[in-house]
Amino acid sequence: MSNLDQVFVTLLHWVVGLVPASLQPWVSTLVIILAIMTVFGTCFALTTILERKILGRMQNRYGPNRVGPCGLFQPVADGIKMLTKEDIVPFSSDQVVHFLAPLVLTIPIWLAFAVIPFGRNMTAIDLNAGLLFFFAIGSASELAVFMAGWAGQNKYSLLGAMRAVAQMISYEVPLVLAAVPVVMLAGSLSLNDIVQAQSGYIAGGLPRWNVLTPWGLAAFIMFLIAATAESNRSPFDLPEGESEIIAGYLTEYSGFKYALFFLGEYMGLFAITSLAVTLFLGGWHAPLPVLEWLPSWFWFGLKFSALIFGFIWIRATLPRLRLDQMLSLAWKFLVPLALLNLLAAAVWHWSGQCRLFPGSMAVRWLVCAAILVFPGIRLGRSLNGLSATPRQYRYAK
Amino acid sequence: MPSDITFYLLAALTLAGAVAAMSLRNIVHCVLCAAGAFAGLAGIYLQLNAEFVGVAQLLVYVGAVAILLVFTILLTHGADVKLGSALISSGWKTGLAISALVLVCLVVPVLTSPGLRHEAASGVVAPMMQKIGEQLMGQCVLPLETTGLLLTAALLGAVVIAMNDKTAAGPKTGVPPNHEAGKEPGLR
Amino acid sequence: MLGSGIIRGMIETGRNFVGSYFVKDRLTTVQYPEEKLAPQENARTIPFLVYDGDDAAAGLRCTACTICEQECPPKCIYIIKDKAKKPDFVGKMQLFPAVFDIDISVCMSCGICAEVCPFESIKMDQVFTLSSDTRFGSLLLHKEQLAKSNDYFRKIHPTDATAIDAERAETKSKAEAKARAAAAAPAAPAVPAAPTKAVTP
Amino acid sequence: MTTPLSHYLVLSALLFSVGFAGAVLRRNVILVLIGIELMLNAANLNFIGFWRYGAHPEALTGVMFAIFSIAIAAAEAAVGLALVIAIYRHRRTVQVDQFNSLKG
Repeated sequence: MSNLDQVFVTLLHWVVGLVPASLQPWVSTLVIILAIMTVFGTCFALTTILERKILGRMQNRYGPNRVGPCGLFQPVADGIKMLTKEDIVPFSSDQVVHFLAPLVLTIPIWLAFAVIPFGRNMTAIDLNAGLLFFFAIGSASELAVFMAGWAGQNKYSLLGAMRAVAQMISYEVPLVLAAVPVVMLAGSLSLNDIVQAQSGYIAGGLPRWNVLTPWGLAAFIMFLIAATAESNRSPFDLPEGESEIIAGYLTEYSGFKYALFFLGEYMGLFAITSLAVTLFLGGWHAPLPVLEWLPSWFWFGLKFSALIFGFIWIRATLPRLRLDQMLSLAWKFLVPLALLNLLAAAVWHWSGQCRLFPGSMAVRWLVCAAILVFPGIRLGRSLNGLSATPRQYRYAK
Repeated sequence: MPSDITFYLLAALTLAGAVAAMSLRNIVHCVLCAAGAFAGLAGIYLQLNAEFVGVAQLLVYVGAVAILLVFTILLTHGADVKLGSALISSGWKTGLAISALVLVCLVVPVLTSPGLRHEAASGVVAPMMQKIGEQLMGQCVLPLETTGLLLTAALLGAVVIAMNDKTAAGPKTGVPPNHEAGKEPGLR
Repeated sequence: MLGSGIIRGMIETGRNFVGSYFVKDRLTTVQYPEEKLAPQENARTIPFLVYDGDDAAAGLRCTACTICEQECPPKCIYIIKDKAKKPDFVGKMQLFPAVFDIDISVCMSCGICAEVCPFESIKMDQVFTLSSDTRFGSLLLHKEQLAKSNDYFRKIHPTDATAIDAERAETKSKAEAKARAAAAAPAAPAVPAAPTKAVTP
Repeated sequence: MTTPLSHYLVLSALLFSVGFAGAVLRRNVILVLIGIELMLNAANLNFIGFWRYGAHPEALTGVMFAIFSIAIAAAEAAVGLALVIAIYRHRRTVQVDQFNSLKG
């Protein structure tokens, strides 16, 4: 069964084999780039349609089913529409920044896929500072969002850009802090080592994934909240809050540039989801030893699509947060809990070594969980308290 | 050979970004070119196998400092620069002479001194994340803690300085400034 | 408890999602071009002319009395009387319109013309797919396009149609009875008086 | 890796002088700060250059220096820009020439 698992790797070696030795490094990187782009390109097309259909089904309606069999050609129709729409550049905007913004947003996000392990030895580049590289690339998109908002020279887009940048900065802190305990326990920043640390099974049954440890579960939930905020989705889509400020920083864009922003947003979501799978759900490891025969990239795909469905599910349920609620959630709830999580992970790691008495596994679980749950509820209650104070309205003097 | 081309490419990108950052009229373009220069520099670090520094540079400069500069521009309305104002301060000739002098006295020793000519870089360094971690926590733990302290102090200081001191001068300081060119608003 | 509201919301949407695949009556959307909802009986869009029998020209009930033309608020009806006359359903000689145009782009479907018409000839139709390619030409409907048979009328407005038909049948029978009586009476005193001219009710 | 060390040093010298010229010549205080950032980056480039071409790269001193200098440069930028905002609030201008009166 291992040849099915390594089918892509053997394919790559076969293709690289065809080329003379001098060109081989170039061709192999080219093939990898091509593979990532086609896979995530089709994934992007599929997710746009699946998102609308799932949202529809959750609101007791069908979702697009006109173009193609039950709507599967809808992304083709959307694509053609986006490409043929006139690309309006407002007169007063400075053309250079207006043109560069979508590029500066989408190109770094494609780079982020270079470090993610999609399957057993299926990682494009195994940087030993892979996780840090991923966050550095993620932070470059804030500048692009500002450029987009600034280029339009209109108040709404600048306001939207300000909100987006404030949101992305304040949610990058909990995102990174949630990933720190994983690095602490795995002992390395390289994503391959992190996935390796999560291999193996406890007592033949439970996989050794990070999400099954108390600090891992808390970090996973915080990571998902910060990920939805980082990719400007669902309850945190303040930057393009349609009802309030038209389309935020996307107001001045149409046609192909708008499609690029759309692509950038979804690729950001895919990158963050694949990172969440690698850090917390054991990358490409099978959940049970008996299921080992399925190929590793299949498990990665399964967990990936489960998380994407979760994001869409959250989007179908939760209303949009107010700006102050969103920021106070980040700074007053997520950051302190993430710091506390470091402590819980340390206690978990330390208590792992000493086997004091037989039932120590359960006690260890409870102790770490207790460190997180009680302060969490306490903080949560203070969070609700925040919104309980009546809003004061300052009328124009 | 390919590493030469990438080096020259990245060097050209960085220099072009730096020169543009210093010479453009529109400030927002300056900051974006500066961010381009920082990114080019991060590329050079990565090319020099200093992964951690390259990625840290990318994270800190392109991710944070550029956004900080842009926020300052917007808060100080520097963007709508009055067209009449001169780009360069009056005594620019002496300034330019001094900077040329600085350039010369930096480049001459580099080109003449024999010691700096060795071609081959010393062997490929092993993955050094663990070594950096050990050094940070081992030999340089004191600088690490003081930097942490300094960063928190800088954080609080920056917030206190930039905070809109409503209490001191009453709410009216929050009134947006007027834009007439040249009219000196009353000093408060 | 923290986050319980979120969980309850997620369960609700989850139930919708799962239910939409199994419970058929959850999804109430009507796929329009394929499935059509039957319009309500008193729905109305634009007026049409009713004719009896199967020949539109002969059976047209409209007698060109132009009351509807005067009553129409946006003035979108345009009638020209014809010189000749034709017998109506009772056999009485009535005028009829040579030209009867309605500009449906102006008509606001108020239904006043249908209310004021004394001869039950103009009624409100329920067809709404009226779009056309030319802006002026095809939105001005002429007499031929407006005329529709009485059984179409009976199909779309069953209650009104049956009431009107009953009433017309009754007047028709009364008129025939009178006509028969008139025909019989002149037979009896036909001898003494000169023949009277045609009876006008 | 055939590019000699001197190329890196020339590049950092150029960067340093461009930053210096900008800081000295430009009137807008934000550009002075950008000039200072460029100078700091030029210095970092020297550190990494010498570390990479130095006798024993496993000592990692150059890298340590560069890391700490990046952190401190970020803190310095933050405080500098906070000062700019504070000055702007009182002077309503960011032109360096007009910061001449030492009055409070």
